[in-house]
Amino acid sequence: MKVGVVTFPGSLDDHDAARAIELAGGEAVHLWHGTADLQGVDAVVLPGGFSYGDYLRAGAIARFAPVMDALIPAAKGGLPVLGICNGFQVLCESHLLPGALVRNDHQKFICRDQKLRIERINTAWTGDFAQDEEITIVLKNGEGGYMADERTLDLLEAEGRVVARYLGGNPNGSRREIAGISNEAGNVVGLMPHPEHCVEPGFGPGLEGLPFFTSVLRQVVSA
Amino acid sequence: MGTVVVDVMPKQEILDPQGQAVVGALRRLNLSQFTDVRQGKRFTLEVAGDVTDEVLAAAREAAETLLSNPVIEDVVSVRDADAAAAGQEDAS
Amino acid sequence: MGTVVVDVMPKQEILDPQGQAVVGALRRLNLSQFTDVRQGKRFTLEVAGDVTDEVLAAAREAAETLLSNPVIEDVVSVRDADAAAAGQEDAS
Amino acid sequence: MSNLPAYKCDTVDIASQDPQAEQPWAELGLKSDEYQQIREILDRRPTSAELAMYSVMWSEHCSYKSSKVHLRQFGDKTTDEMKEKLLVGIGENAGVVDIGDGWAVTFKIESHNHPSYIEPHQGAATGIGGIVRDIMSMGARPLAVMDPLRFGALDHPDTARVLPGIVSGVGTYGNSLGLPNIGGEINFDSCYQGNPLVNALCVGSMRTEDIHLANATGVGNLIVLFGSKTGGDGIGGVSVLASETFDSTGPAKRPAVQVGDPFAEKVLIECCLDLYAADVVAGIQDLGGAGLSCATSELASNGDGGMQIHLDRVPLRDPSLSPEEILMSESQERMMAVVEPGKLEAFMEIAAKWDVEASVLGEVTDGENLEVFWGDDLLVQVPPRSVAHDGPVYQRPLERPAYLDDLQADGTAHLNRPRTGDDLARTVLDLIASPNMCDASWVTDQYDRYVRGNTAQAMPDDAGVVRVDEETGRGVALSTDCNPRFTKLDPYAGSQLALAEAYRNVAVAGAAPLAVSDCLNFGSPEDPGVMWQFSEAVTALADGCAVLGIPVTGGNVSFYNQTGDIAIHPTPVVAVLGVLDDVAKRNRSGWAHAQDAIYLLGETRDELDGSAWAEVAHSHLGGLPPTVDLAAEQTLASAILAATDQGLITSAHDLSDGGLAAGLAESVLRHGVGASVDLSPVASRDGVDAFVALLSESTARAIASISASDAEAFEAVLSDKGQAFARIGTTGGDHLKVEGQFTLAIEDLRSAHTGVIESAMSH
Ligand SMILES: Nc1ncnc2c1ncn2[C@@H]1O[C@H](COP(=O)(O)OP(=O)(O)O)[C@@H](O)[C@H]1O
Ligand SMILES: [Mg+2]
Repeated sequence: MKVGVVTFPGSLDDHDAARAIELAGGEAVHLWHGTADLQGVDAVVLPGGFSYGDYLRAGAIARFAPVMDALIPAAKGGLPVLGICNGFQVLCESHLLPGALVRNDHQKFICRDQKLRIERINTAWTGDFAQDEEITIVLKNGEGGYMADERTLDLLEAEGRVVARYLGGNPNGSRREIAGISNEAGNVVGLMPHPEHCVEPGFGPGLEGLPFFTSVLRQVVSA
Repeated sequence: MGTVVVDVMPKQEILDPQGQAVVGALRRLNLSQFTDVRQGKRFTLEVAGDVTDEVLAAAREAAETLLSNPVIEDVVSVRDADAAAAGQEDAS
Repeated sequence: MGTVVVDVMPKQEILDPQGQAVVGALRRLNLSQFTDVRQGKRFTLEVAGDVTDEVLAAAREAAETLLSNPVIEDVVSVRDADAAAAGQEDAS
Repeated sequence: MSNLPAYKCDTVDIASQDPQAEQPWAELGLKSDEYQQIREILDRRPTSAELAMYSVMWSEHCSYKSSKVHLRQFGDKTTDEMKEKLLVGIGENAGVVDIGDGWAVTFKIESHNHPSYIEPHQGAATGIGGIVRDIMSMGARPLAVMDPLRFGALDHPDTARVLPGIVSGVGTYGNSLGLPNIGGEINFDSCYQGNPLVNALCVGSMRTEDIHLANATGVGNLIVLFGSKTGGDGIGGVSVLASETFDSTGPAKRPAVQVGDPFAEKVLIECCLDLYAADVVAGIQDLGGAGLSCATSELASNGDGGMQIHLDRVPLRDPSLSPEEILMSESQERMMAVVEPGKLEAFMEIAAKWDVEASVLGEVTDGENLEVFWGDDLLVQVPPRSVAHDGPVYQRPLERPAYLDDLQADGTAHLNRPRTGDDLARTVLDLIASPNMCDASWVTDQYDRYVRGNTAQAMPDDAGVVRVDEETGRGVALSTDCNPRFTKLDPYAGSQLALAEAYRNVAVAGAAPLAVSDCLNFGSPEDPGVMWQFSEAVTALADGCAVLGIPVTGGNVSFYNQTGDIAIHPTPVVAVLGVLDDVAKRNRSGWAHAQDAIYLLGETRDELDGSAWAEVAHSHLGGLPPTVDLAAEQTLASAILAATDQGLITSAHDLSDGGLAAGLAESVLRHGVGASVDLSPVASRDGVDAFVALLSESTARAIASISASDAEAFEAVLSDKGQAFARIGTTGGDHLKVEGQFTLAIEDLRSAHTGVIESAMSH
């Protein structure tokens, strides 16, 4: 089972995402931003970090990388894609997911252990959670405020596409406490917090990030 | 050598935390006549030659595809820095 | 209701990594006629009444003390958004 | 060369023909005898480029001219036994130690104080950038950063300007590099009002065979500059950093601040690691203070021949720069490599992969000089050692300050002490709500402590712990410490207390202390009183390290931290690095379970001079700091390490500022598990009352929690090591209860402890 992890210049959590995939039992394949080739992987993680320094807008420049020329059509065709933090921003900039992520309302970078509720489990990345399961994983971002117009937000809610919501206080001003969303089909998920930092005993606040990675492995096997 | 100026502002309906922070700070500086502040971006793009219509068209393309995100921002102006600024607040 | 526009740009001699990143991205979008890009800030400040000379003076003060950091940035313009824009690139 | 901008360059030829030309040596911060010395070295007047180069390289910041005679002790007092694990010692960009299994670790701490006062965000950001490049230049992958910070009073308006900017600068830069921030310090004292201290530490690792050094050897090898383009920023920055006149503007009207580009540095890190892996780098040097002047002269000086450099080949961001300015520019995110000609192509391919610009500036020659050209004009022809290493050395006058006798005589004995349990409870709450002891998460939450997934612990634990080897779990622990109130009262004892505290923190975390780096922040070396403090501090650290058997591997000196005649407290920040064969064994601070037994290790004396209590309750600083007992620190370390090894400890926490009271409150607050404590065994054994037991800052102490079933085994280990201990209570409940004194609800402790910095910053 091969899961690609894209490295853009300025990606930071690519190493962690690859480790998480391996700990979940998959094979991590490093994909380079400059090559429009997905190397036959069964799923892709767009990792956290500051691609191109997040200059201009987070994710705005990475969206035009050659690898995205291959990834965007593949995602539209059903390839499971998880965008974590900066990856979520890239997915929004690429219009694979609606909305945008803006500067935290308190204007500071924030790193803390964050409680979430998993609200959609029929996605490629959340099948191993129970409906409405509450988990605590790492949150760290400077531009994590999820924004969309009311119509889009209503649509996301109506279609059950809010994958995860913040509990215990909104950490960044996201509309309706949204921490993660999916496309209609559920193969593309964007998540602001970092499950890849919560997969190994002794490192990070727990192991509650691991199901994201086991979910996709199971889903790909059964597909 | 010519320069194109591109102005991008957060959409009116989008919360602008930076602008809000500025309002608060202005109040503390006793500059409370300013009731609302919004913070956007201003780009200057240099070209080797003159700012021709083609250059402006290219700049407009850059403004729409890269320099702004239409979900949260509006391009409010794309113009020759040196030209008389009639209609400057007009991106069309 | 009036609006004052304040434009702030990184000083010419100061590194502007944002602008550099945009140049690189434009090149990949085949918009390589733009040889240099600098990214600054554009503020709009709302006042309840008209943009009088006092309001402009206050905006200028805000621009120099809060909206820009004189160590690395220049205020390139403070002006009434609605006024004809003669001398718009002049902060004085 | 016709396509070069037409500068009227001051060349070596012109300098030889026009020996009497007036030169602005004084404006550049040189003393008249230093200028004469340059003329003697060159046997002519320097060219303007040479003058700029010498003036910066001979500045205090680059030449260590006032500190050198003292720093020598670090080398002199390092015994062969201490050198055993030392792979690279003082003198290189950073020291390197052997942590076992073929792993080497390099770490260093540096200051970026003055720039951070002028432009807090960029000053602090480029401070992180600079220390990370030092670590990269050893061939290492940077693993983590730390940031000991010191500010003026928390409620001073300028602190609200300086602190958020510095914190966002440290955060933005380090976070963007993907380096976890695993600790540091936040300390407030009005002595830092006009001189905040921004110290930055970076630690990196490599296989022992992959260590790289900064030397240019091999005639014909190429000198390659790579990274960001060179601009006009920071020209004169070194003068600002180092010169007597704080706001001197340097050779040209260029901004003295550097602006950082963390993205460029992140790419540079990955590019360097690829270059090292491909084995295409023969020598490597970072560019920091004094830019190309420093990099070329240090590389050449450490090599075995000469070097030729062509400035017209430097990629420029600002084409109006003069050759002298190019030589001096402190543009960030640049490195310089020595590359064998046969490996240049491979080098360039890797640089291109990362979109990093690289240009060959020149080569290593068989001559003796560093020669710098602009087109065909020879602008610099100097023996590199004379620039980089053989600068002036001062034996500055020292004098014990006259105020010290009065200060030391003014102890705390006459201050009112809390008498009742209620008084004590209030004292504890005041203490944990005070700026220096309150919850620091407003600051530390702005730092990514998780990135790369190797952080075994970070803030607010006593030491940062990172895994180096993902297979075995081998890793390192680091702590930086200094209590400047103690160093003010007695710089010798205070410096050893800083060393002892960092050592203790590392040991309490379960790591075996191995090596030391230090950042010596002081006032003006021209003040004999400051120079005396400095000399005491260096002597104390060198002596202390010899006793503890851990070498100083490198560090940094920052002088001129003063406003007018008023110097900061002496602030020798000490970083101790320790090793764990498996970071999974580390001890966290704070109680995670109920029903554990709580032990106090070490003995408590009536030592309250200079304490947090004296400051918070009485705004008092006077008397003598607590007794230094390095042997007791070693005993404590060996006892904790032995117990850690046997897996007996559920948590451990070092005691320092605020004594046992702070240790108990912090342990309770960590996970919200309360405790019930009985001080009578301590009181009767040590002859102290409850107040002294709780608030004394006696050293060589720690608290540990142990599963009740392991208590016997734990006590056996302690007895075996000769470690004094007392079982003082049990964890559990919603309160911190001190038998016969007070009971405080965890919520009340928490509400006192949190929000303090936040509310000060939001005014
Ligand atoms: N306080 C100190 N303690 C130990 N070593 C020091 C101290 N200050 C400077 N050094 C060492 O002196 C050497 C010379 O420093 P230098 O080359 O100027 O460092 P930098 O790379 O910071 O410019 C370095 O190896 C540095 O580690
Ligand atoms: Mg160095």
